[in-house]
Amino acid sequence: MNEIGSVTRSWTTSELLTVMASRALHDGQIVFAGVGVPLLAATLAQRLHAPGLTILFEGGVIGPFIVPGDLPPSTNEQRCTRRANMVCPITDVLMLLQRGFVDVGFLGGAEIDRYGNINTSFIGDPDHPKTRLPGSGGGNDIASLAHVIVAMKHEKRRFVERVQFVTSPGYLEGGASRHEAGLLAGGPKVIITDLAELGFDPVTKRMRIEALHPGVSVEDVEAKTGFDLDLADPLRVTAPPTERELEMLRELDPDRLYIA
Amino acid sequence: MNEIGSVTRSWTTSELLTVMASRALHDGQIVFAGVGVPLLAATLAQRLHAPGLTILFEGGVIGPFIVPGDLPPSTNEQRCTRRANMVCPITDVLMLLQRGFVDVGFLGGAEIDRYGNINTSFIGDPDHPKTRLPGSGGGNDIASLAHVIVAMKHEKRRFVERVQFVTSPGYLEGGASRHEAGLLAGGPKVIITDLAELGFDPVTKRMRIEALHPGVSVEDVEAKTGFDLDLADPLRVTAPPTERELEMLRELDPDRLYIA
Amino acid sequence: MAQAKREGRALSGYEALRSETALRDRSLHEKVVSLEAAAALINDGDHVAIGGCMMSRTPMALLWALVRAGRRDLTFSRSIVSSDGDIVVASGIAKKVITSWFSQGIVWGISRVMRHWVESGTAEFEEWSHLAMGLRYRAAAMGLPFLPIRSLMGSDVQRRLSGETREMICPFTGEKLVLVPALRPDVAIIHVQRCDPYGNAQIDGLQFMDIDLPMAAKRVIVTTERIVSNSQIRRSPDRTKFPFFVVEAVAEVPYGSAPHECYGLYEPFFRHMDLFAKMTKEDPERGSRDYLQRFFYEPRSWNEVLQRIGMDDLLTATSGGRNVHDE
Amino acid sequence: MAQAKREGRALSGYEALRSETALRDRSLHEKVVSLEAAAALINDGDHVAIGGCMMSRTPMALLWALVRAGRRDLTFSRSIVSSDGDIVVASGIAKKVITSWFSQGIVWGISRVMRHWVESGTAEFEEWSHLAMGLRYRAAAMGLPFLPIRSLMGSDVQRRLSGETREMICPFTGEKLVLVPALRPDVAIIHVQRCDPYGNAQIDGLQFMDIDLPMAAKRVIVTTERIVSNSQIRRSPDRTKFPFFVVEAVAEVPYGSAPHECYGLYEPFFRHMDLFAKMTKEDPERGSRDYLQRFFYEPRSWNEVLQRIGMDDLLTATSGGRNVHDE
Repeated sequence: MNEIGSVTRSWTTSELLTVMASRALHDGQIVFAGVGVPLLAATLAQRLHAPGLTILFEGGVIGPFIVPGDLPPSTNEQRCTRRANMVCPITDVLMLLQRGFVDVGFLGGAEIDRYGNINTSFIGDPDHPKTRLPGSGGGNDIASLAHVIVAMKHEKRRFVERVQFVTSPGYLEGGASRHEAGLLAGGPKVIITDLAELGFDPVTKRMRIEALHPGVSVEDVEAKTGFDLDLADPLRVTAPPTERELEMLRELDPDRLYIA
Repeated sequence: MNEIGSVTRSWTTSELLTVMASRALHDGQIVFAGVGVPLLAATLAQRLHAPGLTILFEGGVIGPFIVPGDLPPSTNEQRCTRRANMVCPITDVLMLLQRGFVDVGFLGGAEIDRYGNINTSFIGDPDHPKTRLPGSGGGNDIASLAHVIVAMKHEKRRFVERVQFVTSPGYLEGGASRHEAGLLAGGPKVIITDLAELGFDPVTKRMRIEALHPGVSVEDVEAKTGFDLDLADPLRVTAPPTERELEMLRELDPDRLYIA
Repeated sequence: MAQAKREGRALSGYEALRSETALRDRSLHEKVVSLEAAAALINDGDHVAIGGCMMSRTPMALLWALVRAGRRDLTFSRSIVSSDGDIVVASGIAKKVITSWFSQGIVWGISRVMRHWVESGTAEFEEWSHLAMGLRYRAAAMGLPFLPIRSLMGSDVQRRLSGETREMICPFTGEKLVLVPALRPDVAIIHVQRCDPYGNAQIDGLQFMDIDLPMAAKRVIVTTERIVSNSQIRRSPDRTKFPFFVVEAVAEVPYGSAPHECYGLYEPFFRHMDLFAKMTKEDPERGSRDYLQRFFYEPRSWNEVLQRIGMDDLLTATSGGRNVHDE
Repeated sequence: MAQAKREGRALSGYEALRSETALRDRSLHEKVVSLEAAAALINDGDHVAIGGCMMSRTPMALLWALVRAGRRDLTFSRSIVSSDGDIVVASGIAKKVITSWFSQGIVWGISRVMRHWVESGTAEFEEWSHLAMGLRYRAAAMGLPFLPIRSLMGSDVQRRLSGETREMICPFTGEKLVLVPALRPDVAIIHVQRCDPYGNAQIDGLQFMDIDLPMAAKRVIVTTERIVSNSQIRRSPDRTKFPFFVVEAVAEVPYGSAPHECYGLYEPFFRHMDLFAKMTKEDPERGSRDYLQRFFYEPRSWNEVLQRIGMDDLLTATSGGRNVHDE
């Protein structure tokens, strides 16, 4: 159970994120997914509206299908290869990003800023960090070379004016700065939180609210965001998770490892 | 049977080339070999004095052993993989040259010049050739990146002052020119013909006679060479093929496909 | 479509590569077609990269269909070309062959067919070193404009290609490097031992450049000895050599590489290769015309080609092919 | 030897690479050694590249032997580091870890051990993107000083590495490219499913960076679940992932990757991984000291380590591992 504003909902934050993320995926897409919400979202999409969607894992796996209840612990162990179409070296699966075969990559992060830059490396001064985070992994490559979907909890300390360290580039300083830095493709597409879906202004590349989840107000979002958000016009309201989506999702993760 | 000068020998030219080439190979070496004389020479060496010698084939084969009487037609078909230790992509086996793992490559050619440059591309003007030859294959890569052994018949039209087209670089214009062109490793090592073994002056990189086969005179060699040859000092005389070498060789190629 | 294609060609650089790739249908769907329908996917003027090498895993049946379809002005590229090269120049479907070595095979001497068509200027033979060919495909497979190489330098091979390569001084070591440009075929045609209806292709034994080729090309057509189920592919996903989403069409063609070999299944049809050499030796023009008439134009199906090659040759090749790991 | 080694390090560029490679014994000969003897081949100060990735095919037994041998000032590099990274920093054998991601695993949150040793400045964690790590090894494997990459640009990851990378304008397209330098480990340590006494190594399933790694390194040490005969290797030469001549030593170590996994044989020992996380969560210093004492210093053999991990965990992991293709 999960309470936001005045509405009581019968889903958890992770379930909401997963369902909304799955809806952002389309049939026929090739999706770079990490474990947890991204993998569940991609699998949910496959089962509901995108049967021809292909999952890639960083460990070197093409077209796997997860076994409900037997979720992999990371993208680099043999559980990831269940029912896979192909297994290949890591460098080669990451090269698919550079070659342009990947539509969407999923990312999360400790911080994201107004231009969609993501920090998964340092909290505090990198030379004397308060917290050393695990780092880029394939995040920098995905963010540099593909369109990115971010699914994360909406918290003021995570939605910041400027990330302390750009691990995975979004639109950098906005405008044409990403392109000018030499990043000629990809970029953040949608940020899915427990409050809203956010996108980017096509010109300024500033983050903006595209849609609110049911019962959430613009003020609710602003209260949990560390910078001024633009508003898309029109501003949509998302449809709540359906019974079918939630049932299917819970079937995939019966132990509620990732959706609790 | 084969007659040179006044001595009658009980071996063919190809047998002589093969035996002499096999002696130029040492235990533990990694050798890039084509079919025919090179492969027979490498196999002979393995069986007689270099059991730890490794053969590479351009088709992507590491450490094969040929089956006597079942010689492969080229380095790119399944016969080449008989008893191989590893099969890999062509680009990767050629990369072993660039990485520096290969000691020696075998080359032949339509023409070779005083600096060991080899032509396997054109006789006549490349734009209007009298004869279009098959081309480089891996020859240019081998010659650029490894030490080279050439085994070929000694003929005036083949030993020329300057090849009409440098397919596979030797010492280019001699002296330091190979190094200056950016070729920092390898280079022609020994040219084995039916008359002599030829090498290169360490400084000028001009071709010189290193050893004469028994019964062959310097004049015999000069008569079949299209440019002035230097002489090594001392000038050796090679030992004739032994019964053991010839027997073993004939066992490898019982149909005399390559040693006739 | 033709219009879009021409525009696509005029484009260059990474953004063009990305938009072109993004437009490809990469969904998991069945794409089994007939051999003739596969050939129809190749257009006049295309750059067609041929998988396999020399006399091995040559997509010969598809070349047969292309010759019969009368395609024109094709550019072919391949690591090393054997009688497949002779056939595409003699049949008139090729205007250019980009490769490192072009002749029927060492044992048959220098190809008279190659010589006749190339020396007369009817077909162009653009020569690169073998590693350079490999790195050109690999650069394209990696989404890079070039790869550096340490060969080619100082040779007339590079000199003759001077417009095509670049040189740079390595900013780390100060050394000279040659840069070979990515080679991005319009279509790669690849023959494999088995492939599923989606295009997941598994190759046994020699792989040649067939891991990079399908990633380099703009489109990929697979011919396969056998179409297997996706379940069979999934039983050994580490044997899949290229993934379904790069493949546009799959045609099942048993003995689709004859008279060349297919690893583990059949060796080259040596007697037939001798016949080709013999027919084309004296008069390459008449000889190849006769050969094409008998083995390409008259047979109305690939099975009929195999019938004409004959059961004896097929069984001999099969027997040899199955012995691959017999010590 | 040590002298030659130091000189080798001072050298740079292609000629140094070539002479160093030429001096390696590349002959076909047996090179089976004990686990302890394998560890003794690694010197203080070496850059050791760890094969596998995350919790998969980690050469854990060899790391165990290295920790016990008290090696110092090692630099480790790996595609992604899990508890192996925690162990090399906590045991004090590592002064630096070069990788793209460093934590025990997503399910256990951010590694307290990594945080403690890195945040205190005791060990350095040099961060590259995952593809950059791959291309750095690949450049070295190709005998190139660098490879171009299209990521890293614009990020603080690159900025923080600015001394290490270069940028260039592509002479073909005018586009900006980042150049990542070749990463040439002194030693690569790689765990595989099977290897023959000469060092021909076959890997099933996930390959990670273990095709490039052994070609990139100056020396290679293999640990293997089983030493098989050369004849067995030759029965499927297309499954050999790196060739004998790059390998210096081979040690047979069943369950040599425990408590991480080895594809097709055993999954990660999840309960043991939970134990490690639990022990190190509150007080990473004391927790890892206790863990190392119990599972690294006290056991006198790898078998004893496995005994301490326990039969239940081993059988659970084995049961999971064998189910890999079970649908």
